[in-house]
Amino acid sequence: MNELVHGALYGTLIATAILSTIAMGIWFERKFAGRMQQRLGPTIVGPAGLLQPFADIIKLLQKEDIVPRDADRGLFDLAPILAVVCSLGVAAVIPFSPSIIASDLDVGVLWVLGIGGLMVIPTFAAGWGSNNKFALLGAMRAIAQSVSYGVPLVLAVLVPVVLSGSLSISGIVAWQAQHHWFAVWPIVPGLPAFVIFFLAMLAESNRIPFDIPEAESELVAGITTEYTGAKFTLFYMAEYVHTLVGSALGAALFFGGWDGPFAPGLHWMVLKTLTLFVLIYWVRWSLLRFRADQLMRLCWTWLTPIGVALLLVSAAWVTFGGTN
Amino acid sequence: MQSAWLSAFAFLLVSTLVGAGLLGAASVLRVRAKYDSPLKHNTYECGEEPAGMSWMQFHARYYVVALFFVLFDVEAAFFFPWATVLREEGTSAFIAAVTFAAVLMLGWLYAVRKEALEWQ
Amino acid sequence: MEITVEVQSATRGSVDPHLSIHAYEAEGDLMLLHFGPQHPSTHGVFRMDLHLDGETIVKATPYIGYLHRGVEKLCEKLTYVQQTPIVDKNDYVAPMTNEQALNMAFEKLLNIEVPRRARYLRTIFAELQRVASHLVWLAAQSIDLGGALGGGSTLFLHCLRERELIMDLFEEVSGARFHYNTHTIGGNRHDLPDGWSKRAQAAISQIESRLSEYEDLSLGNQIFVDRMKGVGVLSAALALELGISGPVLRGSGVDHDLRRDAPYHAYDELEVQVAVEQGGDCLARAKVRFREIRESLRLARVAIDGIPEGPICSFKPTRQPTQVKLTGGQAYAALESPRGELGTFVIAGGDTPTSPYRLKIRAPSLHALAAIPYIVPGANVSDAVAILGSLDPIMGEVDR
Amino acid sequence: MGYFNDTAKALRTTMVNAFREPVTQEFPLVIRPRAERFRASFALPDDEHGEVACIGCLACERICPSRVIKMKSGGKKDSPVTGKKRAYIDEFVLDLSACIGCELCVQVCNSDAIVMVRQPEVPAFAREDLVLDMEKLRANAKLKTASWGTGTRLQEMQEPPKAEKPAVAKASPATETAPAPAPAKETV
Repeated sequence: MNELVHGALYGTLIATAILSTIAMGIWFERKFAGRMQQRLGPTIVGPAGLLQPFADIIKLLQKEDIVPRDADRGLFDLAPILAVVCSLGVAAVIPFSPSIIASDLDVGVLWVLGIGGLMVIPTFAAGWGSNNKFALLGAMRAIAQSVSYGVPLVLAVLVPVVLSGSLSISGIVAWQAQHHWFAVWPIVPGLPAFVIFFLAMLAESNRIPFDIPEAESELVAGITTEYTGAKFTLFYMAEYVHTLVGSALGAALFFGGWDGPFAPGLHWMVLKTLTLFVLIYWVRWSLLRFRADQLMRLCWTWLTPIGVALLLVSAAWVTFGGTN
Repeated sequence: MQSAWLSAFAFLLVSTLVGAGLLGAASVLRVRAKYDSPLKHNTYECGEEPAGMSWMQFHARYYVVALFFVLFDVEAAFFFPWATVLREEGTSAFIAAVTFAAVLMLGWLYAVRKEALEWQ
Repeated sequence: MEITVEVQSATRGSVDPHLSIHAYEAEGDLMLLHFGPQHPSTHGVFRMDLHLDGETIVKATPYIGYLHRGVEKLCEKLTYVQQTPIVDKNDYVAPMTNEQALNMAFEKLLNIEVPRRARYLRTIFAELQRVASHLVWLAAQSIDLGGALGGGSTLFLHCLRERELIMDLFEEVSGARFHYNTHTIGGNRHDLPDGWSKRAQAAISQIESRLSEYEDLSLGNQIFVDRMKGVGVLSAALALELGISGPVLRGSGVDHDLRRDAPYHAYDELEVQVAVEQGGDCLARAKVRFREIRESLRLARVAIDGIPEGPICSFKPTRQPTQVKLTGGQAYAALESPRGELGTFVIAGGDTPTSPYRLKIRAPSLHALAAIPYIVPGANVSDAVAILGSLDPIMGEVDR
Repeated sequence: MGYFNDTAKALRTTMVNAFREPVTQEFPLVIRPRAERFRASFALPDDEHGEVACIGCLACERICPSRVIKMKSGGKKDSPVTGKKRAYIDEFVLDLSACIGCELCVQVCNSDAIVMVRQPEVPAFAREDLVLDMEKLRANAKLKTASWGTGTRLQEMQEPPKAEKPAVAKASPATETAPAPAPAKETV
């Protein structure tokens, strides 16, 4: 019972933190993208447009809720909530500092992959439930994409698991802290594994250059074509949560999480997470997107075999020489 | 460790509440149209009348991808228990993993040669 | 110039693109998708009905007419001097060339010689307009490939930023940014303001310096190349058969450019390097346009340096609508607009001597769109967007 | 790997741009300098005697391609200022919502009585708000900066040199250019 309270309390804390980070993240993204495009970005709402995300959310919540006549009402309504649960739920096992963790599961990595993988379901529910052809095409693409990129994601995540010999994310971080990750962390399996993880994470959270499921120039808005108001907000939010939690996961698995000198753990974790988060948006506003077949080819003919090879290299590292 | 699962599920509950709370807030805040037009509830298809429903038999290629996913992901799942015991088991576990991966990649090679992984 | 290409029947492979859809066999159900008119990347209001097998297009049928405004009919009602501002709106990305094409036809009809200074001004405007138009093409193409919420929009806004420079130059001359109405029968209405040439050279230098940035984000980027290469292959024979001209034709390897082959304005005094690329795919068309931007900037620069002194118009300034009265005669004049051969065919006479009996505008975009049923099938939805972007249609010009 | 190299190049380009001064401005707060010839809305300026310069010759109404100008001549009267006889205008209505800004009305005006101004009209909530009557047009002349272009200037700039005749060839007998009579004479 105590654990239930602990989970709920920390869950509320972490969820609030994530959501407010996202609100500021949206502001930052718009400002950053604006500067990259030599625009000003938001300036009107609040000082330097800081209150823009809140204005956006209030606007979105006020919008009329329109459900298409031909839609499958159940799926259509359920999908947005599921999307938020699946993207936010991943954060349950991520340690933000040695003590701030909602649930220190011993199979944290599996939880992450499992809950993250469930994201396919709301996506398809939205696409199929809308009974819209653009949504259906988007959902089909999304499934093909997240299902395919699930494989390199698993393989990339396995590298730190093999190196540290632990399935718990806090265990992995603790192992990195013990072994001075920035000095000892083997470059050969570690860095390429991070690259694969980063690409797969971009694909899983539908970010450019892998955002073909909701390619707005082709599929109008992909799965969210028929969604308005609050339900659209949830999808929108889920996407950002997915990106932020993915960044946090990357920071924890590959960059030592809360480990770092001179400052408390939480600061390091936040710094690393936000760096990855900014990198994602920097990439997003710089690149064009792939086509579905190129995406699949990249995944199956490059990332998957490289992932397997990296796994074996890290296993060899553990078995024959390296650290223990 | 039972307890950690409880916390994790509590976290899921909180996440659900976030979603439901937002929808609830919207149901209070949102504008209700005075007049409803049947056109508003039409399925969007670029401003044209939609040509038929979108619930149809889809191209088989997607099922191939799904099959591959099941294949690779399930086999990758075997790596997880192996990863935790690798340190204790040592060389024998490594050789087992290499063999396993070799078999896996043989299947991958077959798929590549068959061009089953080509999207078009 | 001699074009010796064997004209084949307009079919793709052995399949006639105009076949009934029941003639196709698909693995799953065929999905009929209305792609447009209200779609983010149909470049205005254009509609393609796509029959999809999975995501592969088996048949594409273009529909036009959503932006029809009856410009040609309107021109029959208006007098000769009133028509220039009306045609501005046809090709709304390159209004200058519309005016020029119309007035060239009228000048031919009236047999008026344009003064040398005006011909140079027209050349400069046409070339700057070509740069502006190609920048809009690149902007739209990158949005098509990269989305409005991503790198595509970055390149989009960068392109529009440089287009602003050109529009500022036009604004200084004509006072308008879009409805220039700066050409008239027999020459130009507006002379250059003081110091314009210097500012224009500065703007050209600035655009030239930014071109490498565009290349970093587009042609120099592997993703862009991958998306464009081998997509929407248009053979030279089919392009000629469909009457396609401009960068789309040159991308298919046909060396044809009216600026060099039938010089007008001051092009006989300038040497035009025509950009031709083999391949006929979207990438070749993109390369052609990129080279044309550089070439146009060079031409504009040379022309600005060589502007002669003299009058800018050889015809009385417009004083009243009935200034030109014609009872007969006909003329066709064409120029190389950013999209290809933009021609105006005018028959004078009819009931009223002050307005043409019939005026027909040959819009290059219309012909480019005719290629869609042939080159889109076989591609997937993403490619369809890329192909449409690379044809660079302007619906205002297509529907008129 | 081409992809990584090109991605690095793209990232560099966007970052370079992020540190440039933004080119956009907050429009209603900051207004960019407009060219001298910039034309947006209309005004009916006064002549040197402080009366409205328009003499109601209908030239602008006739030339307008989209027929947005409606006017009513007031006939000849003695001017209260100079005492000389001149033509007046009773009503002048310009529907800006249909105007295409072609500047032909300015060009044909021999008395420089209609000019364009460089400040655009404020967006309106109703179409009627965009209809400019005499009052608004005269107020515009006082409140807003006039564009460089006036009838005289535009015609002068475009006028072919006096020495040589307009090159209307004899080859096309169907061609004839009507002489342009002074509109004032024509209408009064």
